[in-house]
Amino acid sequence: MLFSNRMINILIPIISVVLGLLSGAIIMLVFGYNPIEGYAALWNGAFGDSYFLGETLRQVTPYILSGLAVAFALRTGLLNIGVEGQVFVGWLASVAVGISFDLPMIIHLPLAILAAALAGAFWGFIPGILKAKLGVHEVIVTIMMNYIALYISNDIVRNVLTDGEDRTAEIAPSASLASEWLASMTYFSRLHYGLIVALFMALVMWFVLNKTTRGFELRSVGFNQNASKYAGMSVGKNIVLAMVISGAFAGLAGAMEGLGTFGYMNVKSGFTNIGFDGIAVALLGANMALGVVLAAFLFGTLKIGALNMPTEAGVPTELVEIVIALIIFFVASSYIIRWAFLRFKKEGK
Amino acid sequence: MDYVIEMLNIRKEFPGIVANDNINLQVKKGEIHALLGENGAGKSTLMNVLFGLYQPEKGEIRVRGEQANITDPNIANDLGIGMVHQHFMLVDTFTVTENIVLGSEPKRMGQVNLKRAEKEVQELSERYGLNVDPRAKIRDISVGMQQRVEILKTLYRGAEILILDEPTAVLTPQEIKELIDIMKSLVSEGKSIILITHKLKEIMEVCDRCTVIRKGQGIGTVEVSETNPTELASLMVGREVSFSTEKTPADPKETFLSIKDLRVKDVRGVEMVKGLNLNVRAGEIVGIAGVDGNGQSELIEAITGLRKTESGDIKLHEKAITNLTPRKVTQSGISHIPQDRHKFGLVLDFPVGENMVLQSYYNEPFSKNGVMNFKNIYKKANELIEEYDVRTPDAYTKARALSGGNQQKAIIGREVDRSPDLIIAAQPTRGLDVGAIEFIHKKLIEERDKGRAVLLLSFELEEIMNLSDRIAVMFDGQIVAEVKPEETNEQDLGLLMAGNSTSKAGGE
Amino acid sequence: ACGASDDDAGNEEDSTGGDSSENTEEETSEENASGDFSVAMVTDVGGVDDKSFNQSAWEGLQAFGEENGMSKGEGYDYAQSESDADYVTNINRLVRQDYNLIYGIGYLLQPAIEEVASQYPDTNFGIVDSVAEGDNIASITFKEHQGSFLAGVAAAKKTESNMVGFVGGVDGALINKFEAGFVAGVKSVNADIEVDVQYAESFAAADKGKLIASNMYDKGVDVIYHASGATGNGVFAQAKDIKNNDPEANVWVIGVDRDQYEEGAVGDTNVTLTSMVKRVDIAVQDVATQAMNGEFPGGEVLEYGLSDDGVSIARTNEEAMTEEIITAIEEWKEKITNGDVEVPSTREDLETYVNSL
Amino acid sequence: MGFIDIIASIIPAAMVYAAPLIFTALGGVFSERSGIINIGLEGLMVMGAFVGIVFHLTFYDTFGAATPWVSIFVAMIVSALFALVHAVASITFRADQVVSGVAINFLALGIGLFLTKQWYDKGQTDMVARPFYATDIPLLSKIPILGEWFFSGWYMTSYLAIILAFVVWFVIFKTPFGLRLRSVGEHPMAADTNGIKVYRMRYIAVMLSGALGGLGGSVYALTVALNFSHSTIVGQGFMALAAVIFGKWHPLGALGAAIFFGFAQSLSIFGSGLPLLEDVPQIFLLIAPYVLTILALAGFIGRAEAPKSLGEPYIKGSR
Ligand SMILES: Nc1ncnc2c1ncn2[C@@H]1O[C@H](COP(=O)(O)OP(=O)(O)OP(=O)(O)O)[C@@H](O)[C@H]1O
Ligand SMILES: Nc1ncnc2c1ncn2[C@@H]1O[C@H](COP(=O)(O)OP(=O)(O)OP(=O)(O)O)[C@@H](O)[C@H]1O
Ligand SMILES: [Mg+2]
Ligand SMILES: [Mg+2]
Repeated sequence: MLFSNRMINILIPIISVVLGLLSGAIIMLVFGYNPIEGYAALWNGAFGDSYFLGETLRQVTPYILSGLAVAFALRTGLLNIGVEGQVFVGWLASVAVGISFDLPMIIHLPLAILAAALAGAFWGFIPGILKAKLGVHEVIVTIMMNYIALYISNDIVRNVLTDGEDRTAEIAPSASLASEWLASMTYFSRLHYGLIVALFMALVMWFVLNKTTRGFELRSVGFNQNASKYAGMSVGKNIVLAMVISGAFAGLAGAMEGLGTFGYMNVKSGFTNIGFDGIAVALLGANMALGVVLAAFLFGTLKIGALNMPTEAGVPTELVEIVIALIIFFVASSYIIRWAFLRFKKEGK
Repeated sequence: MDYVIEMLNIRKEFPGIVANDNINLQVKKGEIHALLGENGAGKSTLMNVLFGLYQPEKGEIRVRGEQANITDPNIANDLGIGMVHQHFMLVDTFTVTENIVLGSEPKRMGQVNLKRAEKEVQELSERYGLNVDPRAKIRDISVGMQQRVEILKTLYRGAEILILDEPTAVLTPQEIKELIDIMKSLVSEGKSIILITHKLKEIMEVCDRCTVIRKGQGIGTVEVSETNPTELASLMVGREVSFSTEKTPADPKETFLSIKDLRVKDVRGVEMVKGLNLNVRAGEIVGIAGVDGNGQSELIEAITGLRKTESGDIKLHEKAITNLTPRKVTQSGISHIPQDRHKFGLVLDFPVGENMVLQSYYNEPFSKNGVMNFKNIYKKANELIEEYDVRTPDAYTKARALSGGNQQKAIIGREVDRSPDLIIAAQPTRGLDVGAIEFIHKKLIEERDKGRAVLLLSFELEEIMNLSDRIAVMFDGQIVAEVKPEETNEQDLGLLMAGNSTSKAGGE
Repeated sequence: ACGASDDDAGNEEDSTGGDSSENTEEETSEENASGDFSVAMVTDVGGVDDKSFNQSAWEGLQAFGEENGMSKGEGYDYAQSESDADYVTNINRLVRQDYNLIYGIGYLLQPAIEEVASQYPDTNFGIVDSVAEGDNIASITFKEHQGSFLAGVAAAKKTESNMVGFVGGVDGALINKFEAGFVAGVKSVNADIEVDVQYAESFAAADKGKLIASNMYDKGVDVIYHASGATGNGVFAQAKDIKNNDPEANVWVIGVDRDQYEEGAVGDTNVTLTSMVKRVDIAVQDVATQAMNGEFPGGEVLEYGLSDDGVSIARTNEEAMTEEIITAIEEWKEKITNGDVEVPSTREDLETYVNSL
Repeated sequence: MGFIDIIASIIPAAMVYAAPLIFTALGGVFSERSGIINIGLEGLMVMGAFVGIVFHLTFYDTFGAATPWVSIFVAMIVSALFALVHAVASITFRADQVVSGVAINFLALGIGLFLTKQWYDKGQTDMVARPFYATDIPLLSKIPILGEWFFSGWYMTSYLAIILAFVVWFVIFKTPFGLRLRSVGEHPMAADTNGIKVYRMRYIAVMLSGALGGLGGSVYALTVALNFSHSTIVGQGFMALAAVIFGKWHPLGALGAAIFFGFAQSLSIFGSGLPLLEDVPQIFLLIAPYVLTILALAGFIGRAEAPKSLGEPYIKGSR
């Protein structure tokens, strides 16, 4: 057989990316830019030297986690639009622990990370329990929780963690994910150990969902609540758990920013978009752990690379937004690509 | 020739399968024409071709002698062809009238003229004795009533040729009788009917001719008056089929399940089970006979822990299992073959193999310390697939891709294999062909003979009569009578099921 | 983003990464005679066309380039940030492209500038609207409280209801500076005037800006000073609505950062009373010139205020800015520049100031 | 300020906030009633805002005082066409509807800002010279109390939003089109066997949601924001989606939900002036609209039943 099903499944995202980039090139041509220059600038901006590679990986880190958060909930049939808010509270919690204690690193850092996960988990617990107990649609609740997180975080930064300042103190070095070693390897990029945390969490998600009985239940509830109930699983418990775990992943994404990239939390005038981008990352990664990692990598590359496009090639960064959107469309419309393959296969015979 | 419908040399392919291969079907005006074949033989496909839902790869369709190119259900409608589908095509949240007029609504000033529509539906319903309430919501009416709505839909559109795809599979005996009357009144008005059914008795009773297809191929057409059920069955399956399942008399032992004074409410809060008492003993099959909607579903859901009870006791082996969680109920030794296999029985998007351990995944050897052991799971699955003859490419195939009969066999395999003390089988053979039914009946009897208790719920009297050692008649939330199958007949049972308990109360 | 600035009081404690005191004092611009001097800036998420300080800074760079025969990409350039996380990346990119002087525009970039500056002691940096520690950093700040004070004077002179309003973006030290100056100005003219202060908690919520303005005008406020970026669009929208419906209505908006006269046009009239203009362009051009000439003010905190025209009050709306108002403004400006009046820049100072009136 | 006066200022303000949400939510109702999830409402609003502003800036000289009306009309048309992308992907190409909607959000912002840079050479447009203005309705505004509440300081577009909600209600629940639309969302195969063109209905519904989302976005832009930039539409589309669900997929429900949001939002601002609320810390007022929504859902709105086949692509001839 020319193309096995498995092959097609692997090819589809690749083809989608190629088609998305091609469309981007056409748009550049239409508007009088040189696509080769444009993409060269993108490439240089993302991988041009080890500094930019470091920055790209740094950007990938929270994307992996916010992508996992969305994906984990979706696998249980829940659309968690609240990752954004969960990132906020995670960030806040990690920084709060990071600045408030003086502990040896071996305790302090895990404690700060754990605090972020717990805060995110709590923020996921609320929509989860409302869904499980009262059937309230998780989409609305998570949307509302985003705003609540934004305003409460700002208020806490301003009135609890500081005395009316816009920014908290720097976290103690013992709570920091930042790494001299990684930074020095990459000309002071902000690449930090969080990447290891993120990759490990991807592994955790894969393991939990695919290898444990709990994951079996979560997936089962995601597909068919009635059958799950019939089979003796507690639907409500699994819904709450899914939201809690999803929120914990999102909280960790916040910790990556708080303990890794920034080292502080500041008053924000709007959303970070890490959570909203996570939706796209998850969907692009087909809600699977490995897929999410790859999609986060793609996203991080495009986002960081895009920053270089205006200075080096004069192309507006927004072009990359368009390219990302098109890639998502192509992946989503995989049916048509699959169909084209089958036609091709038939005629090839 | 006065054929109203001629389907000649029809071929219809699906990816990887030829569903119809060179099939011929000729229907005369004013006749009831049976279409007979095993599950998956291609009957529904053929009818969907006639109704314009599928386009055939080859073949010709003639309607009243004229060649027709039916590319769309609208064209079928215009040609006077109406179809009642195997799975009802009704919008749950709409009223009867809305469903009937959908797509060809009477209008007044841009609005749907519901008043007029309701009047028309009322008239039509009276004319054919269908007796439906035009304003009722579909989700509030019984399955039998829904079926009549489907028939009304075709009549409303002026259908002269009606296709009824397995209309009786979901009906109670009373409803079947009424449907047969309706069909007779329709043909007496000059309409023609194509009837798909697995029930040979019905064919013998109402049909004029019968076309048999087997594995996608036309076997031929016979005059019903010149044949008999045995011949039809062997034509269809290609071998001899035994009808009544052979079984030895039961040897009931100690009481396994005992229910006292049980009261259960349904979703809307209406009491459906009203002080019900019932015992099931080891080594016997107790059949619950009754018209749908008399609390059967609520009873079973209450026993299995899917629904809270209001009051009363359910005991298994003298131990109360009232209001335990489904998990606890399962662990206490009850298996449940659910009525709705798609809704409850299977996670259609899981592989067959994982469906096989839907309740036992957390036990060894399928998992240990919370970690799944897929090797053992698939080993078990393959054993069950083998033993229960589940036709699937492999255990990794999604359950969704299996035919209904095979999905059912998978469920039965899973439930029986858990070696329960009590098997609750709700409509275990609904919609299955005779071959599959035979297999399942045999399995249930085997389990009984091993000393297990079986509680059978079925709306098909024949199944109840054939399989049960004891029949409990359920009416209005109570067991109104208990009879032995050999001491009663379908007539009497029907009366009991209608709440007529003054007729001789058999049993005990 | 907004017309924001900052004096980050807690800065000393915060700057853990910034004390690169081992910094070599070499003059990095030693080689250039202007020949190969180059300068670039990193915007915050507002972009160079935010009609605010980013735009103003970019205009300064462009003017500087023109003066020295450079063109965009050759001699001067900018990099735009899409999120907070991009600041460091962008600054770094410019460092590696060998720009001699790199500006971070906006207080949000302060930690980023400090961080990169400590890593690259041979490059010069400028931070606008904030104070950063480092011998190779010039901190450019503005005395917005002084400008806001004059805006307060204008508002106090203009109000008929003796109620004026202040709409802030996100509550915090930087916008509080605007608030404190404004309130002080108002109270200095007439201590009985009520000042209604509200924050939208966003620089991008025009809808909230409109709700707040609507609330204020309904309560009788007739002059609103906004320091809230795009949220201010809603303030203008509400004022224009009222004015359009009733041309006699006494409603005014005071703009921020640049002259927002255009935004206030309603048919033939205009609701923009004046604007508190911040000349980031002058400052940026000034520091770049110093750097090019080998006089980079590294480690210094430059404060541009009323006296050097770093902040000022627009007079475009000649009809509204009556003789009387202008005179009052000039009087107070005089008092501030010669030190008679110390304009408060925090809420605490404001309290002391008001009590002392 | 007396009670009546406070109400008189809250009502129009709440409607300013609510009107764009009402339009967009009505679009969402159309789309979701036909079975297509529309998480791309945000993007459709962005597109509407962009087109509305750009058209207004470009053609003010041609259309004069009528420009805002022409602009929102053009924004409707363009956004309807833009929604075709979502329609093609999720109906014809059977894309996951959530995925496609998310892509719409990215795409709209990308296109809007990219073109703004191309055409205006900067990240945001100029302000429009003559947006919609709120007006007092002659005569009616003179009615005591009611006149002040309902006929002064409203935008015509706010009235339009309310009227449109009733029109949509009529269309969806009273006309043959509506009956068919709902049937397609509940049970597409049943609709198909009744001769209803499922795909066509869904295309129409998604394009209507585009048109209404575009209307919502352009009305927001031309009443509140007055220009277009990356910060013009920030979350309003998600609030509209929340209104759809909050309103249980019913046009009047969505209307009510959007007005509820408007009031909650106004209250959080006007509250500081109300005697009862003036001592409540600012943060509680800030989060009040969102907390109230959750409480309302949990307390008495509860479970909402979505159209049955929402999110499932219809594949002709499958079961
Ligand atoms: N949409 C479809 N896609 C793929 N295969 C199909 C489809 N519909 C039917 N088939 C195949 O065609 C065969 C005939 O199916 P059909 O539904 O016509 O059988 P049937 O005779 O109606 O069976 P039953 O008695 O169970 O209703 C099936 O075995 C199935 O494999
Ligand atoms: N989504 C699907 N993917 C793959 N195959 C499908 C799908 N849907 C249906 N089929 C095919 O269609 C058949 C299922 O049709 P159906 O359930 O009508 O079978 P059947 O033999 O008629 O059983 P039943 O007893 O339920 O009538 C299977 O044989 C399967 O191969
Ligand atoms: Mg079938
Ligand atoms: Mg069939």
